Amino acid sequence: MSFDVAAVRRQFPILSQIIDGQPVHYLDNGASAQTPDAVLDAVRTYETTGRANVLRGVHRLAERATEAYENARIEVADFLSVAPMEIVFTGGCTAAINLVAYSYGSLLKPGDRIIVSELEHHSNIVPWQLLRQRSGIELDVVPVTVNGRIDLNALPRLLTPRTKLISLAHVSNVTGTLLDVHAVVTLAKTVGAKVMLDGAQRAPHGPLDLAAMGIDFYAFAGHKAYGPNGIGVLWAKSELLEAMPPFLGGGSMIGRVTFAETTWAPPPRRFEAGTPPIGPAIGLGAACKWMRTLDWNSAHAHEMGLVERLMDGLQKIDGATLFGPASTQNRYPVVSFLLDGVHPHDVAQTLDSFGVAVRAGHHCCQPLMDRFDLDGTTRVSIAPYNDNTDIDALLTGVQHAARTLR
Amino acid sequence: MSFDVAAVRRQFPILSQIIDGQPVHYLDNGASAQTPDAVLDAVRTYETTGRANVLRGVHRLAERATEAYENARIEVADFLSVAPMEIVFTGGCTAAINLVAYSYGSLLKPGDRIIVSELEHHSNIVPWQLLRQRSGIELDVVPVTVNGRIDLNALPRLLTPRTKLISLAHVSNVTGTLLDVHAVVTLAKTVGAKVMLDGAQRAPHGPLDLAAMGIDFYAFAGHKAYGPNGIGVLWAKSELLEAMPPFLGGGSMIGRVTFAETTWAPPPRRFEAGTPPIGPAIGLGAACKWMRTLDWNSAHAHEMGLVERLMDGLQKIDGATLFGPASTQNRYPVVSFLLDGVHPHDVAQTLDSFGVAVRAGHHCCQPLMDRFDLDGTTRVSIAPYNDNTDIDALLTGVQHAARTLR
Amino acid sequence: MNDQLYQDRIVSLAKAKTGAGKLASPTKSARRDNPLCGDRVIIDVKLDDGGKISEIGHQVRGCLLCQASASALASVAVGRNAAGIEKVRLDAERAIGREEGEAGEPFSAFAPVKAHKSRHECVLLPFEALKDALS
Amino acid sequence: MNDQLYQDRIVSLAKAKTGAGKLASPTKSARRDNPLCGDRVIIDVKLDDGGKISEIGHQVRGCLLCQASASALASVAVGRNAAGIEKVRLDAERAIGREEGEAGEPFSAFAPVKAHKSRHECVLLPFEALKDALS
Ligand SMILES: Cc1ncc(COP(=O)(O)O)c(C=O)c1O
Ligand SMILES: Cc1ncc(COP(=O)(O)O)c(C=O)c1O
Repeated sequence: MSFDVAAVRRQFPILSQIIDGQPVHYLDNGASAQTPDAVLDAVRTYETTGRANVLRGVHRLAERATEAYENARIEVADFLSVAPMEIVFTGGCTAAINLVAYSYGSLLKPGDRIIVSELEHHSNIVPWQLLRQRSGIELDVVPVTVNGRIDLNALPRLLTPRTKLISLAHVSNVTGTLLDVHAVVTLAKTVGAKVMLDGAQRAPHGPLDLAAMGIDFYAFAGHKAYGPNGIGVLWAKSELLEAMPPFLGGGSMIGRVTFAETTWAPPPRRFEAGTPPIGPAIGLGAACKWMRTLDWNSAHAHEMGLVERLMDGLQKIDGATLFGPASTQNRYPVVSFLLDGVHPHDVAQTLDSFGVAVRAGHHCCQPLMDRFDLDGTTRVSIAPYNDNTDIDALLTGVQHAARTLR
Repeated sequence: MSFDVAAVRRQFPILSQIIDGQPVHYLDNGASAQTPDAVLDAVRTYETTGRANVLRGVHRLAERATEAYENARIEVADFLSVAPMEIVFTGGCTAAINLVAYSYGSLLKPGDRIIVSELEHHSNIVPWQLLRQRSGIELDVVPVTVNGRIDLNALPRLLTPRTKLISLAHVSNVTGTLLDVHAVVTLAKTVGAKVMLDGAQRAPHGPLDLAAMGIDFYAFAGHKAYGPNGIGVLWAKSELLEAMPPFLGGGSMIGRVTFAETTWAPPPRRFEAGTPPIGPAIGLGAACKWMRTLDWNSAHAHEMGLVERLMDGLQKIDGATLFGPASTQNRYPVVSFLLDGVHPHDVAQTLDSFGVAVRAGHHCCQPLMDRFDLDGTTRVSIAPYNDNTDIDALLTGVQHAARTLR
Repeated sequence: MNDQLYQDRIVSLAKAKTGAGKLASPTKSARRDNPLCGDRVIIDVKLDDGGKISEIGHQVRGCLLCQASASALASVAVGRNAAGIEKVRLDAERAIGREEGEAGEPFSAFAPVKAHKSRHECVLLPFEALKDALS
Repeated sequence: MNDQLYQDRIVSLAKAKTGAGKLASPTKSARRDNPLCGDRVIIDVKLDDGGKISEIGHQVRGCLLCQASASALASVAVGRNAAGIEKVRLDAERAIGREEGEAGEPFSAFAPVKAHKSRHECVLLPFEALKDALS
């Protein structure tokens, strides 16, 4: 394994911070990842040498800004192996899913059906519930297996000719399980349903080939993929974008405005009303470019090696149990666990006192917690810059919690 | 006039840039203002010492991030003289107006009426047109006077008991004219209509006392107020926010999620679905704090002194005419002009060759351009860091255009 | 390790589980959730004719801080009315630094929570539930 | 000043206004708008039986570059059919750097536009309108 984790770590200034005498063991990447110098520099260059509004200015700063913004679109498109004109910049992953729920959703009829799963993040549940209130569509829910995987055996019987969309997490933010996209797409085709993937937890782990996956929509967040906050991406097939009405109204998304009637710009501008998040988009472009500098075969092997170390260590702690699959097959480096008799928040708080940052609670997945009758879990989410010391500090902290809080 | 413009300029790194041997004369502040070191530093501190997701984490980085994010809300609230819990962070000014159009708009009935004016930015027109399509409300339009002011004499006859909202630009982005808010609020009260102001062009020119203005909604954009891109603000009276249903669905805006039914968090969280634009919000908080370090009496006098220098200079150029009022009364430092026989884009492009950045075109105000049968205008928009050399460089450039392009 | 939060007194309060459990026939009950962290508290009270608490029971589904707080609250609640409980709440708020002044017993145990803003609600949730039950 | 864009040849082309105005009875007409900048071009053509342009008129509401381009286009359009106009368009695209190769006359005048991406559409708008009119 030729992965040079020290070289990666050096690119992330926050990781060399000492807080209260302790190094930072950042294992909360699923909530927000850290950001490398390459991203910070790209944003700073924009802010200090080319800051201006995009698209409409003819002066040099505006030309620089427009070029940087459109180059960011190309970087994101390259990262996803799709056409730049199919990339819509949004305020985040949640905003991207809502865009689909409002715009594509407005094309649906009462009685049309949308399928989600029991392990979805609230961001892939609530927008469809709001759509249901607005327009009388129906929601169907694929259950999860005891291992915390979406139970695709249960999918066929939910499919009907009225099923218009299947929207599922590409990777679970609680269990790290990877969806069998091919199986979903194959099933969706039998009824002509579109497939949307919530890629928030997959995008931070290397380039994708969306065009080859046969899906229709993909959403992810910049801040979880080493980019800035305030930026997300919706990818959709161009024929879908063409057919979709606007969502937000304002500058740049119009053709011609009169009070009697207004016409729309072609995609992606139709969906980017107002001044876009220019700096954040430039940062995300730099993040996508940065991700492509890594060898993801070895980066993924490195990440999953840490997952194994973590799972091995937890097994040796009395009262600790994994929530989700015990294997590293078809999964990404997100691991939830429980410590018998200790509330997840107390585990996380104890870990903080060891300098270890993890997340505890429902992870915006209350339906999943309800299904397993859990208050929450403690979640470890790993990025390429994590190393053995992070995992070992975590294990020490969990041992301490097990000893003192029960 | 004790305003030390050199001291202000030193805080903006981009202004000391030399491009192609020329200094930057940035007079396109109405499109996007520049950003001071204080803002760049605040964002960088977050990115390199406290970057994490907000609200739900118990580790130290998350506590730092949450505190910085909520402090930003307080800074913005102080800037506007309102309560922090009435501040909703959005992706921009356009996003803020759309939030009202979708959420407050969903409470309106077919036949209810909304009033806008002929000089509104597309961002304060198109969201209401989309609402009209969705729900059958009607739009009424207050005309503008030949001077480019909203004609409040024409407002009374548009008011009906069905008028629910009057949404107007606080300051015009084309003519710089200031709205007589008191008159609008007084008239609105006679029919019980709410008042929303689009403050995109007013907020960059000093603190406000929204509570004293008697209005109901206020929106502005971070990037025009010396903050980062990707952040905007909606302020609304708390009783209105309480009564408004959610707009976007996702994490953080919920009370409890089940597939059968989901409940909502109280405002402002109800309207901040998903991970908010944390870094941009922190930057905007720093920008609001920075703005309050200036003495705005002298800053405004400085800005308006530059407007006078500009108007005087334009008067001496053959073929140059002002679009909008010729006085500096009740206006902010935005000035549009025409150069007879030369297209505004050619004026702007010529100015660029003198190192002067301005904006030309319809300024996202096509209805206003149509009303005056204009292709567009050339617009000069001034910030406190502008100085005489900026105005003089501009005048030299306009003279050159007048001489060579006609 | 910088473990200042889970000091012995807090852990002991939680483990004591004073007042833990349902009441058979409560005069009043109330439930409070904290949607951010998922903590949930149900409080049952029996009131005498003067509105004073004669018996109290709590079911806490939440963290150790919430359990310790419910325990501490139950240990001093009997014999107090709504106003009396407000005074006790003041002690809790003093302990975590939300109010000025010295916190009375047993709430001084919560002083280490002061530095952890994100956990303040955990301490206050049982008070919120009891307030609802008494109102 | 770094004025490389508005060189004499472009300004002269615009001022020449070759073909400016409406045709009395055009065979075909088309209008094109650029919503970003507001430029608008209407092109009228008279076609002969072989589909070749026998007369052309343009109304440009737009910038100098758009006017110059319409003028230049009108100066070479007569006698060409749709394919012939495509060849001329290639010259314009070469001049602004969108295509490889040397631009023919009079389009080489537009070379200074190459560096100004935001203005490329201004040069191409008359070609778009004419294409619509011929199709
Ligand atoms: C008056 C006015 N309203 C609204 C907007 C929209 O702001 P943003 O594009 O930042 O959302 C602008 C700026 O373009 C403006 O000038
Ligand atoms: C699986 C999943 N989907 C959606 C989201 C929402 O992303 P954001 O909050 O950045 O909009 C998240 C992260 O919170 C997530 O983990």
